[in-house]
Amino acid sequence: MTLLAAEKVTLAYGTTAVVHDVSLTVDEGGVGLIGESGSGKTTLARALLGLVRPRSGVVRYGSRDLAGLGRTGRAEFRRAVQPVFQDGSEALDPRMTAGASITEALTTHHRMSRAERRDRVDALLADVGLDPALAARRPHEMSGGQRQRVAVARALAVEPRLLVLDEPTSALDVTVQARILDLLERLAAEHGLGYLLITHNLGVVGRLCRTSSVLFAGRVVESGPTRELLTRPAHPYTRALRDAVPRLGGEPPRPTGRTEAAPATSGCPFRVPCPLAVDRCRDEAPLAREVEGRGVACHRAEEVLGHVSREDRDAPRQ
Amino acid sequence: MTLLSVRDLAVRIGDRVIASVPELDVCAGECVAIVGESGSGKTTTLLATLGLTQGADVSGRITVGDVDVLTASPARLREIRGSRAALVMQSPQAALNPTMRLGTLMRRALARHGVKGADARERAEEAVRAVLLDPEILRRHPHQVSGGQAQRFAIALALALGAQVVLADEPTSALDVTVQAEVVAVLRRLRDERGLAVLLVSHDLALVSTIADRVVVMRDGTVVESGPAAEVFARPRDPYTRELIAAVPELPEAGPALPEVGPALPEAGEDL
Amino acid sequence: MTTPALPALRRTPLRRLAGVDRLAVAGAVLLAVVVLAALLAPWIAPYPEDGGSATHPLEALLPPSGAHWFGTDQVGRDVLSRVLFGARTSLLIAVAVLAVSGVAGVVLGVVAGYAGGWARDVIMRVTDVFLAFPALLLSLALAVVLQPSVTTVIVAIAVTWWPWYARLTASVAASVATRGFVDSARCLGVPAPLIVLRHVLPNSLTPVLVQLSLDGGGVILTAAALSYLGLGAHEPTPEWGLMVQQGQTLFTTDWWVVTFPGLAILVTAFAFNVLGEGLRARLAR
Amino acid sequence: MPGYLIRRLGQAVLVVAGVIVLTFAVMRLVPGDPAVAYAGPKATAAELAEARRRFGLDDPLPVQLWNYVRDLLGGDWGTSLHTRQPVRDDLFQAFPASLELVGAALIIALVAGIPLGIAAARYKGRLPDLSVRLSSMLAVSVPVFWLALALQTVFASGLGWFPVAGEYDASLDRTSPLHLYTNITAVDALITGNWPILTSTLSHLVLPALVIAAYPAGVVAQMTRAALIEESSRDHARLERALGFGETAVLTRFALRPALNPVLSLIALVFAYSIVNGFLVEAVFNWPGLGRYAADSIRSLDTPAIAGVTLLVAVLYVVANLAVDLLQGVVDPRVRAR
Repeated sequence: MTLLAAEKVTLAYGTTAVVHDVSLTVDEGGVGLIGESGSGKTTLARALLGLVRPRSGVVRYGSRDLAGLGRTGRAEFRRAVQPVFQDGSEALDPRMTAGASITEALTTHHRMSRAERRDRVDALLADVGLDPALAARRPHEMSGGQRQRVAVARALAVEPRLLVLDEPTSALDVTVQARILDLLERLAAEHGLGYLLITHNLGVVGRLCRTSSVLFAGRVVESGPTRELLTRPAHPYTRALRDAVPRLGGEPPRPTGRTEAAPATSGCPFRVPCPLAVDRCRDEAPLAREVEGRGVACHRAEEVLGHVSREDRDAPRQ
Repeated sequence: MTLLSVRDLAVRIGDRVIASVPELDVCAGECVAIVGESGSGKTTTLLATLGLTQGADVSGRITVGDVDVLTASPARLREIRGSRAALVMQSPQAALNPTMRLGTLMRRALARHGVKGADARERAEEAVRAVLLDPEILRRHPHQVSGGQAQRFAIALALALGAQVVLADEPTSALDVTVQAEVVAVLRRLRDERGLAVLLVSHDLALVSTIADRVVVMRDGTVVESGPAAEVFARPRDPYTRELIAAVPELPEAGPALPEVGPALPEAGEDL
Repeated sequence: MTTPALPALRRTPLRRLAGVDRLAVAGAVLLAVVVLAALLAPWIAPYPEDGGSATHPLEALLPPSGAHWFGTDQVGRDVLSRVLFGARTSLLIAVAVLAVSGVAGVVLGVVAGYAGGWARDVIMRVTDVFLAFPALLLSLALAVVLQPSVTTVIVAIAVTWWPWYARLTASVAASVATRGFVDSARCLGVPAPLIVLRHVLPNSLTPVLVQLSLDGGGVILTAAALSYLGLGAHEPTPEWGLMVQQGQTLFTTDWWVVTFPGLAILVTAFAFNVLGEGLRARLAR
Repeated sequence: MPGYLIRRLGQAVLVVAGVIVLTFAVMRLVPGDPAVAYAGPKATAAELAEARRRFGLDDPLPVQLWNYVRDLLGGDWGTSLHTRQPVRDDLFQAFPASLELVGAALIIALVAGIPLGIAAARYKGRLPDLSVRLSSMLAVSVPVFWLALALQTVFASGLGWFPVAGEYDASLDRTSPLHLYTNITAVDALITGNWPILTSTLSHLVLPALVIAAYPAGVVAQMTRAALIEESSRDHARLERALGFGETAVLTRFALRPALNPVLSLIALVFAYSIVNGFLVEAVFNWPGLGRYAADSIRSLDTPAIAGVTLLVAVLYVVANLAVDLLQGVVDPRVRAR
C-alpha cells in the first residue's frame, strides 16, 4: 500500500526550477533516493514532508492530496510521516535537553501526565540504545552518534508509519555510521516502519533499500530494484556513479574528465558528461520508459544494460 | 629520497596530547595516508608539519627537505611554506579568498616566493594545465568555480610554487563521488610523473586503498598501526583497524565485462 | 622547545580567555556601582535636599572642598548630590528605553524574520522609514508636542531606537527559521506561534541582548543630548545633560559644575559598553 | 547587479515617501495654528481666514499632503518663519557646511579607526589590542557636547592653538574672497587655490571634526578588529599562511578586503548618528551648518524649516545607504553576484 507518493512534482525556488516532473512512491519497505549535491534530493524530501508546496504536480499521503488535507487529515499526516535530518545538532534545538525535545514530540498530539511522559521518554531512549540519563543533556553535550539517536527517538515518539531519512549518517564517522544503520534496520523491522532513505552513498542504499530511484539535476533518471540498479545499471549516470565509488583494494576509479559540466538545459541533462551521448540526446529529452523491469530515461539504455563494458566506454576518450 | 620526516611528534593543548606520532616518513613519488575518525589527531599531525598548529605545544622533530620545522626561525618557516610543502584543504571554495580572482592569488603567492612577471605567468598557466584546468579559470572568483575545479586549482598552486610535498587534508570528502575521481587521479598522476610526495589525511578507507603506498592508522591521538597499504588492508593486525575496514559499506560488484559495442561515439554537447 | 607561536601567548599581560571574562566582569562591576549610587542616592548624598528644588544662593559656585567634594552650582546646590540623583534619571531613561524599544523591536523582528514574504517586506520598510528619520529631530518634534520632560525623552528615544532591534532580530530569526529543528517542529505539527515562542525566539535573543547592553551608553548620551538642547528634563530635575547645559558657560571659570556631570555620563556609558563588549566576546566564542 | 540595484532604488524611494508622510504627520502635531504662524500673531480673523485659504489649510488632510509632496518635488519647501527665506535656499546655504564638518569627521574616523582595528587584530590579546579596545570604548562613551566644550575651553580659548568658533576668519572675505562652486568652503578654496581661506577653514575644522569623529572612530576600530579576527580564522586565511604569508600580510592583504563588508554596512549607520552629533557640535563651535539652522528653527517653532531639515537628513541617510551598497559591491564580488 503506497504510504507517500510524488506525482509529476515540480519544485522551484523563485524562478529557478530545482526538481522537474518527479514521480516517486514510498511503501512499507525501504525506498532509496540516490543523488549528489545539487540534484534536488533534499528539496524533494521537504516537499514530501509538506514543508514546501510543489509548483506543479501532487504529493499524495495514502490516496489524498497533501495540499487538500483538512485539519484532522493534516494532524494524521504529521503523526504518520517524520523526518530524520543529516546532522543531529541541526535537528535538535540547541537550547533544549534531549528529554525536552522528545517530550515536545510526545505532547504535541496528546496530553500526558508528567510521570507517563517520563516513562515514555526513558522507553524511547532505551529503544534507540541510549542510557535514559542522557535525557538531561543538551545537544552540544553529546556525541554525533548520540544526537542522531535522540533525533530518531524524537521521530518515533509520535509512532509514525514512515520515516524520511535525509542523509541520516553522512555527518558521522564510519564506525558510528554502521551502528546507526543497524539501529534503523532493527527499528524498521520492529515497528513495521516504511522509510525513504535519501543519500549520495550507494553502499548505504544497497544495504537498506529494496527499490531506489536515481536523481540527476532534479530528474529521476532511473528507478528499480536496488540490487539490479547497482549491479546492472541501465542509465549512464547511474553507471558513472557506481564506477566512481572506490572499492577497498579495488581498481582506482577512472576519471571521466567532464563530470563537472553544468546540467544541459536542452535535451538530456546528462548529455555533456555522458560517454554515450549522440545527436538525439541533444535534440530530444529522453522520457522515462520500461527497460527490463527498470524505469529509465535514456535513449540508449539497452546498450548501457547490455553492451557497454568499462574498457570500451573509455576507448573513444584517449 | 625522504622529503618529509617526523620523529617522536607530540602536540599538546594544555596537558592533553592531541596527536603523537613516533615515526613517519614520506619519500618522493610516494603517497602516505593517515586514516582515522574525527578526533584521531590526523589533521593536527598534518598541520604540525608546516608549523600551523597555532597556540599548541609541539615537541619532537619534523624535517621538510633540509629544514627542521620546530627550530626554524619564523622567517625561514614562511619561506618553505608553499615552496617546499603545500597545503590542500578539505572545503575547496572556503580555502580560497572570496574577494580575489584565482589568478591574483596565484600571482601573489608566486611573488611571495620571488617569482614575478613573465616567469610567474608561465608557471601559473603550466601548473593550471597540469591539473586539467583551462587557464581562463584564473580570471574567475572562487564562487564562480565548482568544488572539483577549486580543489584542482589548490593543487596547481602547489605545483606553481614548486612544492615537492603536498599535504592533503581530506581533499575529496566535501566533493561528490563522481568529482572525487578527478581530484584523486590528478594527485596520483603528479605522484607518478613528477615524483611528488603526498601526505593524505582521510577517513575514507576505500579511497585511501586506491592511492596510498603506506598507511598510518590513528585513534584518539595515537598511531595504532602502520605499514604498506596492501598489507594493512589485507591483514590488519590491530582490532580497531579491523573495525574500520568492516565498517566500509559493502558495494555490489560491477557487472560482468560485456562484448564490444558499435563505432566510436561522436563527441556531443559543448565542453566545459 | 616550542613553536614560535606559543611564547607570544605566555607573554600576554592579560590572558586572552580571561581578558574577555575580565572585561565583562569589569563592566558589570562598574555598572553595579552606578546603579547602587542611584538607588542609595537619598542616603549617601551629602545634601539630599539639593537633589530636589532646594537652593542656597549664598553658597553658589564653591570649588570642590571637604564640604562639597564636587563643589556647588550656580544656585549653591551640592554638585555631588545632584550627580547621584541624576544617576537615577539617566538609568531610569536607559532601562525604560531599552525595555520598550527592545520588546517592540524583538516582537516585530521575530514576526518579520519567521513569517517572511510580504509581512517581512512591510515591517522592514516601516523599520527603514523610522531608521531614516533622524532620531534627534523626531525627538525634538515629540518633545515640542509633549512638553519637555523625562517621559518625553523616553518616548522620543524609544520611538527612534526600536527599528535597530527589529532589523537585528529579523535577520537572526530568518536564519534560525531555516534551521533543521524548526523544520522538525513543523513536521511534528507544532502550530506556528508555538514554534516562534518555543524555538525561534529563544535562539534569536542572544545577539539582541548583547546589542541592548552595548546601546545602554548610547541611550544615556542621547537623553543627555536632548536635555542639553532643552528638550528633556527641566529645572529642578537633576539630569546630567541638563547640568552640563546649564554650566556650559562656566567651563573656564567654575570647571567643576560642567565636568562632574559630564564625567558621570562618560563613566555610565563606558560601563554599559564594557559590559556589552565582554558579553559579545563571550557569546560570540 | 542591475536587478538588485533596481530593487534597492525602489525600496529607497519607498522609504523617502514614508519619511515625507511621517514628517507631514509630525509637523501637523506641532501645537499652534499654522495660519497664525503665517499671518502673524496680531492678525485679524479675516487675515487668518485669508492665510488659511491661501495656504490651503482648510483642505482635507490627504489633499494637503498631496500639495505638500507636489511642492516638495517642485522645489518649493516652504518659507522659513525665522529667516523669511525659502527653506530650500536656507538648506542650500547651511547643508554644505554640515557636510564639510561631518565629512571631515568621517574621514578622520576611517583613517584612524581602520589601522587601529588592524593593529588590535594583529596583536590580539596583547597590549595594543587591549589599549585600542579600551580607548575605542571610551570614544563611543564620551558625551559629544561635553567633549566639545572641553576641547574648546582647553585648546581654543585656553591654549589658543585653534580658533574658538566659526568656519573661517571672516576678515578673509575682504582680503581673498572665495569663489563658490560646491558651496563647501574647504573644497571651493582647494579648487580655486585660495590658500588663506583653506588654511583658515582647516584650522577651524580641527576641533569640531575631532569631536564628531570620536564616536565613529571608536565604532570603526571595534568593528574592523572584530571582522578581521573573524575573517582571519576562516579556512582561506589558513591556506594563505600555508602559502608563506606572515600574520600581518594575511590580515592586511587578504583578510581586510572581505572584512570591510561589515565595516561598510556600519558606516551608513554611523553617518546618520554623526549628523545628529554634528547639530550639537555646531551649536558649541558656532559652525554655520544645518545644526545651527535646526536649533534656531526649533526655538522659533519654524515648522517648514524643521520639516525641511528632517527630510534632507532622511534623504541623506537613504543616499548613504545606497552608496554603501554600491561600495560593498565593488569591494566584494560575492555581493556583486547577488
